[in-house]
Amino acid sequence: MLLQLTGVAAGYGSKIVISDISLAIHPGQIVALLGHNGAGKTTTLRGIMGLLPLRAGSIAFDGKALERIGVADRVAMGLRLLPEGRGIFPDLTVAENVEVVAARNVGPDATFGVADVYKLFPVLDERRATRAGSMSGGQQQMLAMSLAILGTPRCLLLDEPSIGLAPNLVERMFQQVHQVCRSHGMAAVLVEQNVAAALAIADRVVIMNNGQIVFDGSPDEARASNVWHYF
Amino acid sequence: MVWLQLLVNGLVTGAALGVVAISFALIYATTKIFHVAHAGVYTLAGYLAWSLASRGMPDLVSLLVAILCCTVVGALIQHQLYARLERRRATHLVVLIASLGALAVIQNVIAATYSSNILQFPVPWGSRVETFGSVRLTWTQILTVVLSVAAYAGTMWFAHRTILGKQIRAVASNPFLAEITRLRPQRIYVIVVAIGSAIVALPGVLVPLDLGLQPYGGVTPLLTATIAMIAGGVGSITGAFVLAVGIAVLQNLSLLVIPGEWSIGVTFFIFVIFMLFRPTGLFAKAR
Amino acid sequence: MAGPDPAIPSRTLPRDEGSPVTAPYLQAQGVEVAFGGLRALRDCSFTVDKGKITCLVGPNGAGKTTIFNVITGFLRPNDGHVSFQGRSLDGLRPQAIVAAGIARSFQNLRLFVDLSALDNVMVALPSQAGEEPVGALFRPLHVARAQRAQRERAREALAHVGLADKAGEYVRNLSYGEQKLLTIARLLATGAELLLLDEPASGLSAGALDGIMALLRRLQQEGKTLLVVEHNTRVVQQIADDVLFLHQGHLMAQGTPETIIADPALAEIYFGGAL
Amino acid sequence: MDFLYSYIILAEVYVLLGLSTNLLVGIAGIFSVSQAAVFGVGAYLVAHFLMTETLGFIPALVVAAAACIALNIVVTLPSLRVSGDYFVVTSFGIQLLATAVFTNWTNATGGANGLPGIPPPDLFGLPLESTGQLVILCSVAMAIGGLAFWLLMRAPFGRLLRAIREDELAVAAAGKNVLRAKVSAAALAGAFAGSAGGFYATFLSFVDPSSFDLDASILLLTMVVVGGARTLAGSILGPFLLLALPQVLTLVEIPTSIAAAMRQLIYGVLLILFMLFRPQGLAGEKL
Amino acid sequence: AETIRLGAILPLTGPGAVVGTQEMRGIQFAFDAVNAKGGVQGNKIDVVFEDNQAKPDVSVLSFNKLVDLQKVPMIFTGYSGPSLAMAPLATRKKILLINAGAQSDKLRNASPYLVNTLPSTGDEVAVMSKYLIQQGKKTAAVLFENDAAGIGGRDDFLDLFPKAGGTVLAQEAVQFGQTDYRPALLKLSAAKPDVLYVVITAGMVPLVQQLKQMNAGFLVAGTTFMADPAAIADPASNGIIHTQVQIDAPPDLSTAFKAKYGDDMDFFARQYYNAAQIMVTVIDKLLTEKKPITGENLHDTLFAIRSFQGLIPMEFKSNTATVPIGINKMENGKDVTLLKVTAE
Ligand SMILES: Nc1ncnc2c1ncn2[C@@H]1O[C@H](COP(=O)(O)OP(=O)(O)OP(=O)(O)O)[C@@H](O)[C@H]1O
Ligand SMILES: Nc1ncnc2c1ncn2[C@@H]1O[C@H](COP(=O)(O)OP(=O)(O)OP(=O)(O)O)[C@@H](O)[C@H]1O
Ligand SMILES: [Mg+2]
Ligand SMILES: [Mg+2]
Repeated sequence: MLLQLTGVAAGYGSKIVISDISLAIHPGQIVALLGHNGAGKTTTLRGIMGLLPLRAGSIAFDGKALERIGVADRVAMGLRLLPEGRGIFPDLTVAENVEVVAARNVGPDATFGVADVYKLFPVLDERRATRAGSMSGGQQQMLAMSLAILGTPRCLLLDEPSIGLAPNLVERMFQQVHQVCRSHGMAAVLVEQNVAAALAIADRVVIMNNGQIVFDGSPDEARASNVWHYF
Repeated sequence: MVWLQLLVNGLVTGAALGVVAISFALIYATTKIFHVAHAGVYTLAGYLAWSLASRGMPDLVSLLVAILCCTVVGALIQHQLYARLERRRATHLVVLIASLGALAVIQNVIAATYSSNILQFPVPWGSRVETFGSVRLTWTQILTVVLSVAAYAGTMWFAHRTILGKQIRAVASNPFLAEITRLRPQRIYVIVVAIGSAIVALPGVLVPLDLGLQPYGGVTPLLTATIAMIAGGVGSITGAFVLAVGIAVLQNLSLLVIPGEWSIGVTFFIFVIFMLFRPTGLFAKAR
Repeated sequence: MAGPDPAIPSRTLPRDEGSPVTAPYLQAQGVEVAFGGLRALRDCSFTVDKGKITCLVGPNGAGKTTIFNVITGFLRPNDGHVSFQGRSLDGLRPQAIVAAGIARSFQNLRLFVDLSALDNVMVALPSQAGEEPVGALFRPLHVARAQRAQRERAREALAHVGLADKAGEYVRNLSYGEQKLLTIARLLATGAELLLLDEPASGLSAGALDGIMALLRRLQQEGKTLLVVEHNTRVVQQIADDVLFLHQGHLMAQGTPETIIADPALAEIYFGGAL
Repeated sequence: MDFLYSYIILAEVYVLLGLSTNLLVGIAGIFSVSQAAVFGVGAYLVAHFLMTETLGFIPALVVAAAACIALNIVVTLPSLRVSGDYFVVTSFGIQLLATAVFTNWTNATGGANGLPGIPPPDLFGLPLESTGQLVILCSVAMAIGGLAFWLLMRAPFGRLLRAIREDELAVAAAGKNVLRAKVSAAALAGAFAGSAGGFYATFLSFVDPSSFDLDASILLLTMVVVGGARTLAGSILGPFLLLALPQVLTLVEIPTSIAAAMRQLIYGVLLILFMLFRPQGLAGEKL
Repeated sequence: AETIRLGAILPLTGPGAVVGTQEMRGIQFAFDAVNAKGGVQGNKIDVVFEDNQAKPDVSVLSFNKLVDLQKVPMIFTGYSGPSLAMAPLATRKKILLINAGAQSDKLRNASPYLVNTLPSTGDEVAVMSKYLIQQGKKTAAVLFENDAAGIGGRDDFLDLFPKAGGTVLAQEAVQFGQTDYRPALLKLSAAKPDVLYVVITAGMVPLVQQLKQMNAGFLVAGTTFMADPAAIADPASNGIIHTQVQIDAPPDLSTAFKAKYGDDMDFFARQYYNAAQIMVTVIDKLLTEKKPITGENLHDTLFAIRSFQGLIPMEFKSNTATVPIGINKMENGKDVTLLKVTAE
């Protein structure tokens, strides 16, 4: 068991947004975390990363309880988040973006290194010297994805990675995630609204509604089920 | 040939001011904090060096110890004050006011310890004069230029060539992402304020060596440096340095055409006009 | 059913209320935009017909957002012209363009995160009493009364996008999808007749998406014209009357969704191989 | 009694200034450090009219306010091109230029010596000599100012300014005239500051440049932030608190030779603690 | 016996604090001595100090506070702006103001209740102008501080030096507290004057050092402010002359002062010490006459006594004391008095 959430509740101020979230993720597994807008998906990922205090329950990573572990140390243990919307350093060039993140997160024997980024997204190679913030929305999202996957974390939390990407890239990117998971045993939690694309690579589907898990099963079970009215 | 001496004097003053500006620029661009307490650190450097020098310490040792102490004080301000404020989600305006409070504390600790009198360094070699053609410079002035330019070059190299420098700029650009990619923004902030404080200790000692120490004397240089930083384009070290030199030269040369009582007002008014034509500063990168 | 030939110059046509057919509703002609050495738009010409939903598609970095920026006055093109209902928009400031009847949303949202959702919408309502200090100071009762009516209108706009129950919430406390919906509500509040939406559907869950598509349809029926940037092919197929295909700053094709999708060359660019 | 009255009058004058600063800096986000300059122009103008007996108090106040509206619009115009931090440069320049004018235009301002002997205010020919009468006058002025501020903030105008503070481009995209709104805010701030100047001059019966320098601008910012930026109550509480603080501090027993520096030091510490434990200010919006 | 409470409103923080602190010590030192000996006829004297940061509005607040809450009959002030701001209040409330530091000419007639224990700048300038012309220095340039004291001195010099027969070739201002005089000095020396007249209140050491660096060929002359002990001690100050408002402290007094505060008893400390002594004399007389200690009585009694033998003999023919003014020259670390004049 790589990541285990047990009865987690979290929220903002006095408001509890997610509650009783229990979830177990094995190494190499891709879990699609789906749900309507405002269901609490982002909140769940924030809780896992330690960006939000838990109100109840516990999270364990690799068998270690995460309660007293700060964000940076969770990242060091192998958790990584692709955040919603602001996943790049806009004032640095593309190359500097990659370099800075690689310096702290790519070990000597890590697999997905600087060169792989430019292989995955050739357009970034062309734009190495461009200020990242001046690229188009989609190009920025490619860079954000690259930063998140640099150094192959053990568990990658992806918050709507396909936003702003043209269809060809969505597919390429998902395949890449899939491939890295398969070859390196990276686990991924994939929050997506592009349900079809997510189901295509997911091993498991978890569906949230109003802050609670209402479905947990295989993609096929999900397709056959009646949970879709929640969206 | 008055203009030549004025120009050279402007360059000397400007070089020292430029170092204040780059140190402030480094801090401001990264932390977004209007760190006015920096003026206190600047002043503190001079007084510390003075204390040691007047107790017979070698001049170089006094300078180095002053730099070291300022580094610590800077780090403490960030770690004990600004970081706490950030955790309480204070706005920039609030942090500015807290920084004003910190400035008041430092200045008045100095005033209470050393009195408000202008103090002079017991450094006889400093006022020795060298003549270059019609230009006359003291040793202190020469030293100021040399060390300031070195500090500028060093900072440039640090920010753009070292990985720590790039990490600092990354944190400045997106602190949230920095947090989740293990760049540890809070640690970087402490480092940055510490480095900035170390840098500012240099002019903090050199300028009083020439012009004397006053407990409330750090504010004017800091304000001028701040203006230089902004006019140069926030985030640009070269911009901050060049504009600081520009202000000082302009202030010196302006005396040739306008009376001194108007020179400060007019100099900065020229900057107002300048800002209207370059609204994002001289060296700012296109957004 | 291709659009009118963009080569026909019509910019010089005077605005003629009697025969609106003569001037294209929105027309871009030979628009050029360069960022340093990068040519983001090259000789880009197209028209948008009144009352239609036109989708602007193309790979990432094709220049779609740049076109929006040019039309709405956020960016001066290096060359070329844009006209709306026969009237040139060249050199107009953004607020003047909104006044002329064109409003836009932003790909990166640009909401006022420290205001409530309701206030975000209310800011965009046109010509309100008390927007000037004189009115605010000297006719307070009138302003208060007008505000009540405006608040209703804003709530309506929020209800349209399904955010009625989030009216009082600070925007920074909304989820991404909720914020996206709010940008649409704010856009509606401007009352403009030509709406430019930059990726309205991305990040929306299926239910919200259906709601938005229905909303766009209804807006069309109410007589609005829409120009939509969208990567979601399903959305494009369902709502677009007309599709503009942009690639590397070139307008590659204009046509119905079917013809565009059927074009193998375009499909290769959009769905297929490398960039 | 006079002490209490003069404290109240002074605080009320600063409340008007606080409202002005709050509107410009807190609400509209135009970071101006030249508010004191506008305040000074109002004060000198009213002083001029009363001393030359060209106008009565109320007409003089109106003319001064009108002049300050015009002035503040001109002063703030750069902020329409220059946004955010960059405006600090222009307003700083303007503040310095104003100080130079106040100090050096001796014929009009009395120069550095100031203008003594300004007559007390009058209401339609009736002079208000006693401090008690002045308190009433200033309280009425403050009440009018507060009411105006409140009306503005609850109207769409207030919302527009808040939105402008967050994202000017998005406001323009919503079809609003950013320029006009900013100019209006500047005009209102000018009216508040200018009339505050009139009350100040007639109450003190003396004006000199030191009341209108950069320090005064910064004190205003501090008052607004300590009171609670962006709120009406904050602009009222801040001045009353910060003017009382030094008076209270004199009650603390400290050996005289360092007493003053110690008091300033305590002031600094209090400022820091206050910001740490109540970053939103006395009456601020919850953060 | 009771405690007699007096007030003092001085700049104790901010840039003016250098002077203000010395002034405060002068007062404190004088009254401490009196109180140690049992006070004036058994009555202790207590002084309440207020910090006005040299600002007029704060001064008015402090004035009202001292008068209303502490009921003080007299207040020591310094700095012309604050004194001028308080003058009308003093007239109205009949509170005696004693200024022993500021020299602006405007203070002479600001209020009948404002008494100056030192001559105004104009007096010093008149003495120096005459002396310079006698020495054959006919052309001058002026370096002045851009504040009340400096501008006042400049105006006096522009008026009086030509009257004495000289010509002013150039003038240049520096900001208060700013010690980089080089640009101004360069510009002034380009005018090639016989003498440079300096009206600056602080930062003398940098000034003399920068003058030396320029290696200028003119004579340097100044006011009482020139006599900064550190500047006198600096070899670079050799040959500088200045007027000196006479006020001497006996050696044992200076020693005791230094022992207590660690600083020399400078000009301002002596002035306020002296002013405090004057008050003691006046209060003593009032107590003897069994009159209440009010501002009005203090004022009347001061003029009734008229002549005081404090640190220097002093006579009040008007609100401003008549005191001898010396012309001093700095030589080898000493300040030597060349002659003494009494200005009219
Ligand atoms: N301010 C800018 N400075 C420099 N280059 C820019 C700027 N804005 C856009 N570009 C470049 O122009 C090109 C077109 O950008 P644009 O944002 O219009 O693309 P887009 O079609 O909207 O793409 P996406 O679907 O990814 O949002 C891109 O290559 C981008 O990097
Ligand atoms: N900072 C915050 N403060 C208060 N409430 C918040 C905050 N962030 C999110 N919420 C609320 O919590 C709920 C869940 O938000 P969350 O961002 O987790 O949703 P989500 O599932 O990621 O939705 P989306 O698909 O729209 O991104 C929403 O109703 C949202 O309004
Ligand atoms: Mg989300
Ligand atoms: Mg785009």
